Amino acid sequence: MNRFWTWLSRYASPPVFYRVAGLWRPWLGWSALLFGALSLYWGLFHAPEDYYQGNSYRIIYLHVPSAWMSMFAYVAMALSGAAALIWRTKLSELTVLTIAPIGAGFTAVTLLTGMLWGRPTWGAYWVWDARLTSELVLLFLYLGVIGLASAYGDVRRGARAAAVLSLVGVVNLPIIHFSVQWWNTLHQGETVRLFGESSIDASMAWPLLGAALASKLYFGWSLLGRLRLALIEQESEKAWVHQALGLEEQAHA
Amino acid sequence: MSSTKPLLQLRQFLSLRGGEPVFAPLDLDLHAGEAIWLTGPNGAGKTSLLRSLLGLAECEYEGFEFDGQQLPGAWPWLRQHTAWVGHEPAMKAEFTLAENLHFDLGLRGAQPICSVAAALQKVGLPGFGELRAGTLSAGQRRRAALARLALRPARLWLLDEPLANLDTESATLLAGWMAEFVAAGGALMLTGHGQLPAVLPVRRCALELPTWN
Amino acid sequence: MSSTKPLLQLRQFLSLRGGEPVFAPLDLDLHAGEAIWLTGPNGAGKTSLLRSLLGLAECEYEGFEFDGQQLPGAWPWLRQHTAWVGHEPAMKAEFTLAENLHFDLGLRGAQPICSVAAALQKVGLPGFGELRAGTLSAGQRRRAALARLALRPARLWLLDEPLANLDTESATLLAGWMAEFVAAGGALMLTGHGQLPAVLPVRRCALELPTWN
Amino acid sequence: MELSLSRAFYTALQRDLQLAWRRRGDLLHPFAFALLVGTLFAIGVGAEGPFLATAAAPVAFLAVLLALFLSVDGLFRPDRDDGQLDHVLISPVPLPLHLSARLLAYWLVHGIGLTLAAPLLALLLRLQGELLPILLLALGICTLGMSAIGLVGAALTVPLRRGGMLLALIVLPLYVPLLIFGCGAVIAGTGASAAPLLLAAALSVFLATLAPFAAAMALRLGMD
Amino acid sequence: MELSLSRAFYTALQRDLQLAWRRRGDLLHPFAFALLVGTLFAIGVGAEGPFLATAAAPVAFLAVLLALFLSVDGLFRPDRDDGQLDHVLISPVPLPLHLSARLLAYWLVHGIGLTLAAPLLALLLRLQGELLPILLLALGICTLGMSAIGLVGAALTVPLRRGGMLLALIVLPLYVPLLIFGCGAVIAGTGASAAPLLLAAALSVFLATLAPFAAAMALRLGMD
Ligand code: HEM
Ligand SMILES: Nc1ncnc2c1ncn2[C@@H]1O[C@H](COP(=O)(O)OP(=O)(O)OP(=O)(O)O)[C@@H](O)[C@H]1O
Ligand SMILES: Nc1ncnc2c1ncn2[C@@H]1O[C@H](COP(=O)(O)OP(=O)(O)OP(=O)(O)O)[C@@H](O)[C@H]1O
Ligand SMILES: [Mg+2]
Ligand SMILES: [Mg+2]
Repeated sequence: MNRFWTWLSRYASPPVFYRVAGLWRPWLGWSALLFGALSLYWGLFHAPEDYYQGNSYRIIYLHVPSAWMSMFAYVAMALSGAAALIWRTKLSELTVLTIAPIGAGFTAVTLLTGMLWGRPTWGAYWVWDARLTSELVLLFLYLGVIGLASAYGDVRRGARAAAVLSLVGVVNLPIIHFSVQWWNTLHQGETVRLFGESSIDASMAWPLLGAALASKLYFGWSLLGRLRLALIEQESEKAWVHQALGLEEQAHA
Repeated sequence: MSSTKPLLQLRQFLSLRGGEPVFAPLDLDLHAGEAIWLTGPNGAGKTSLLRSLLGLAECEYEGFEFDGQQLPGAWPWLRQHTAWVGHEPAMKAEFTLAENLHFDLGLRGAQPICSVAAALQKVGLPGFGELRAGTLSAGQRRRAALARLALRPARLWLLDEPLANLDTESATLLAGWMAEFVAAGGALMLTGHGQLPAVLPVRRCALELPTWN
Repeated sequence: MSSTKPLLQLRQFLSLRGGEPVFAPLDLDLHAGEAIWLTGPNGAGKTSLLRSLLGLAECEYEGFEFDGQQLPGAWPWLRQHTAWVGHEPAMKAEFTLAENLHFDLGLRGAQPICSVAAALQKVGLPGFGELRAGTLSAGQRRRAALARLALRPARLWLLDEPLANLDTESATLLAGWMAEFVAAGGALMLTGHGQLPAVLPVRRCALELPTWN
Repeated sequence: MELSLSRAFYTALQRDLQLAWRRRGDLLHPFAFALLVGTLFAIGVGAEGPFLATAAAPVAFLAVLLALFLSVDGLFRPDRDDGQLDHVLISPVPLPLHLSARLLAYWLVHGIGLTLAAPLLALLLRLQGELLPILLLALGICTLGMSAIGLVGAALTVPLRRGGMLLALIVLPLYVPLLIFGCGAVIAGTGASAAPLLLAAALSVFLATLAPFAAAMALRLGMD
Repeated sequence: MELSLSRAFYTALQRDLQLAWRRRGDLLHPFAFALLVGTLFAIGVGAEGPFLATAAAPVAFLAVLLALFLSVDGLFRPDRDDGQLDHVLISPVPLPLHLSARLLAYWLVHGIGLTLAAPLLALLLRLQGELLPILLLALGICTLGMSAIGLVGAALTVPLRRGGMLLALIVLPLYVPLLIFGCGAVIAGTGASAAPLLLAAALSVFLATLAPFAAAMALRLGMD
């Protein structure tokens, strides 16, 4: 346990993190691109047509991964929020701040693709169904976190305020997830399961899982990139930043 | 000065405002039975210093001890034994002075050590207890805020410009009271400009600008 | 004093707070080129007097003339030629000092008679123009509020404790500026406690308690 | 010392617009509030389609109206708290002139700003597409009148320490005629006569003309 | 010098209740606001009977919720402006304890106070009579949770100069689960299962337990 903590605190130190994140990022980026391209190609051109929905269902390969990510990102944000409040490391504070816009982006994509999908299947862009509504509320939660953080003049205090808010907002997640079970709604019930029987055909499921993996990788890529930028901005007066930037310039030259 | 351990000991103490230090690192010892008068031009950081001693503003330090205990761990201890009066009166305009003082104490979970009437007497507002705080003049309001010092025991008083807005007579009255407190073994740190009434002997401590400025 | 007509003439003047007079009826003549220092203990009604001269608080009087014209009819005339700085700084924390001063003047439909930089220089805040008003210390804020006096011509300055919270150096600086204004034929009425810097010669006027009190 | 009324007017306008711009982040919030009220209503009522459609226009109107109401208290209170209101009161500029600049700025920032939330609200509440232009027009017009009412209400309550809620009592009932005409116009739809809209416009302009004078009187009353 | 926690708790409670009593005139205003929102809605939608009846419970809920929201900003801002919050922050009493007294007082005054507006709202909106008890119960329960959310939201925004509207963005979305459960219970009616009400109660109690701690953290953050 002790070794774990020393390991963790080493990686949480800005210079080390900056360097390590710089090493990881290209791998995440390229594999996200690879998985994304493969599964989208498979999903859009090779997977069979849906019996009920025809081809419009293919938007699932965008919709479902981003829907999952919208919630995953929130959990990640709340966790780093908890870390920020407990250990007060600069890195976890900045993580809260950087996840929020990414998560908001995924949420917006979910809403948009869902609306585009809803038009042909339900006959309307928007219905007041529990899952849709709670996803909209999730967007508002993200916006609240972003707004609160930016309203504080000071980055670190803003981040900690955002951390408190993101923790309180966690109560909404179960409601989003279970809404389809608690209320009989228009929206699809649980279709994809990692364990047990899925009610989706394997030829449709594989590309979906691939896209989901790609979205996670993209998340990591984007997060690390933003974090590196934020760290540099925050620590611009520290020696390691000048060193790191100098080294990078040398490498490019 | 005295050879006993100081009540408050600062080494290379800095207050930060918006992340920037406002004065040059400060070394300071305050013993029981001693009064320090913080001076310095406007913006020197007197208010900031008092607030950061209480943990109400950011600070950095190499050493910061209260009553022999290290900060930040000793903040609860420091806060319990310190009474602070800042710029704002911290009174509700709707409540009478008596109610305000009563609640102020109760919110700290403490029992008064003298009656509210006696406390108001001390600051030269006898019989003002039933007046609403909102109808006082600038100087009366400040004196009412200082009355809370009488109601509970404290070992350190931190007072931000306690004599500003006061008429000469009440300034002398209050300075005399502070001198009594110090003589009885209390430690006092106050700020202000101009001159203090002679009844209150103090050691001056001038804040200086940070060096890189 | 002088045999010319006074700029401001009060006869049996009373300020009311909550319907009650706060001081004994006042007779007062203020000539151009003269400074009056209103004194009196806390709650004597100095702030109330200044506010009621401007029509911001209730008053009663037998005679009240400004520049030879009768009040209340002459209030617009009085307000146009009077500059007042009260307890509050009347500045928006979000705006810089320069913006605050600019708007303050523009809202009166007036043109500045000197640059904002020069005005800030006068109050000892050179180069503070681009700072947000919200980040100033108590004394800096008060000085910034006084800077508006430099920007437009006025025949009468009404200043409520202008030197409270100021450090000694700026108090002297500002008192000198006021003395210049008076020497150039301005009329000045200010309040305060303690002592004024010697550079500013004043006539004292003490407010007394109403008789029935 | 000359006194330029146009300068006073434009400075007041510029000051408020610049303040709004400086706090532009805050402008999103009434917007968000209106959207949230619409959303909360839809959530509460549930998913029944036809029902929402009937209620769409009134709910959108109501959401905008409440959001507008929330910003009314900010008209004079900050100025009073920092002492700037006193300086305005003793300025040689006629108070109604100053107040009409304030009203204009307020309407531009809050009234028009909130009107722009309407398309989103319409989408969320599934307003029929062809009604949207009428809704926008009606909101643009009615917010002017509501701003004028808000100006007077804020002036009346600013001397009170906690006037916020009393404001509701004063202002909201006065919104009612505008609400009736505005909603009426939208519900009546495209084909119907323009009478309700014209009435709302006439009322708004009337209110906007009188409000600065009434508010000036109210503010002078509050001096003490 | 002994430190009595119970004394600190009761003083905080007493202070808020006494302040509310001293300002009892103000308590009418959220009440009036809720009624006005109900009325405006009824006016906007028009008098069609059956339609109003379906919307009655959600609209009543929404009116109470908005009225409650309006008083949230008053939780800490006055204390901050007059410097009293600083004194609370440096008091030896554990902050969460103090805040739970404040929460309790707030709920008693505003939550329960507004719940009492419900019968009138029900009358205005023509709610079926047998649903009224459920509405009252649901409101009483949900306002506790909403007060808790408000406590945290107010604590987060009090250091900001103009937090009022940001507050909407923070607080209203968090109200949603309570709104859903509460409205759900009333719409489901008398015969239905008590599940939504129980869920609402569980959520409210959970929030009320945690909120003082979260709010304490938030307030400590704001110190500067
Ligand atoms: C704006 C409209 C929509 C929104 C906001 C939305 C939101 C969501 C969310 C949040 C999830 C993830 C739920 C979870 O894993 O707990 C999801 C999953 C899903 N959505 Fe949507 N959706 C929308 C429209 C649609 C439409 C129109 C369809 C197709 C008819 C659809 C089909 C699906 C499917 C199949 C899943 C995966 C279900 C699962 O495995 O749980 N969605 N959606
Ligand atoms: N909220 C704030 N944000 C940023 N800077 C601030 C803030 N408050 C004060 N400052 C800055 O900190 C410095 C010290 O201010 P402080 O109030 O401590 O001075 P002071 O010595 O008390 O002055 P005074 O004699 O005028 O009361 C000032 O230069 C001021 O500009
Ligand atoms: N808003 C008010 N309502 C009722 N009475 C008030 C109000 N403001 C002030 N008073 C009363 O009027 C009297 C005069 O107050 P004023 O502020 O004019 O005194 P002052 O001479 O300026 O005192 P200081 O030296 O303390 O500034 C005081 O006794 C005060 O109690
Ligand atoms: Mg100070
Ligand atoms: Mg005074």
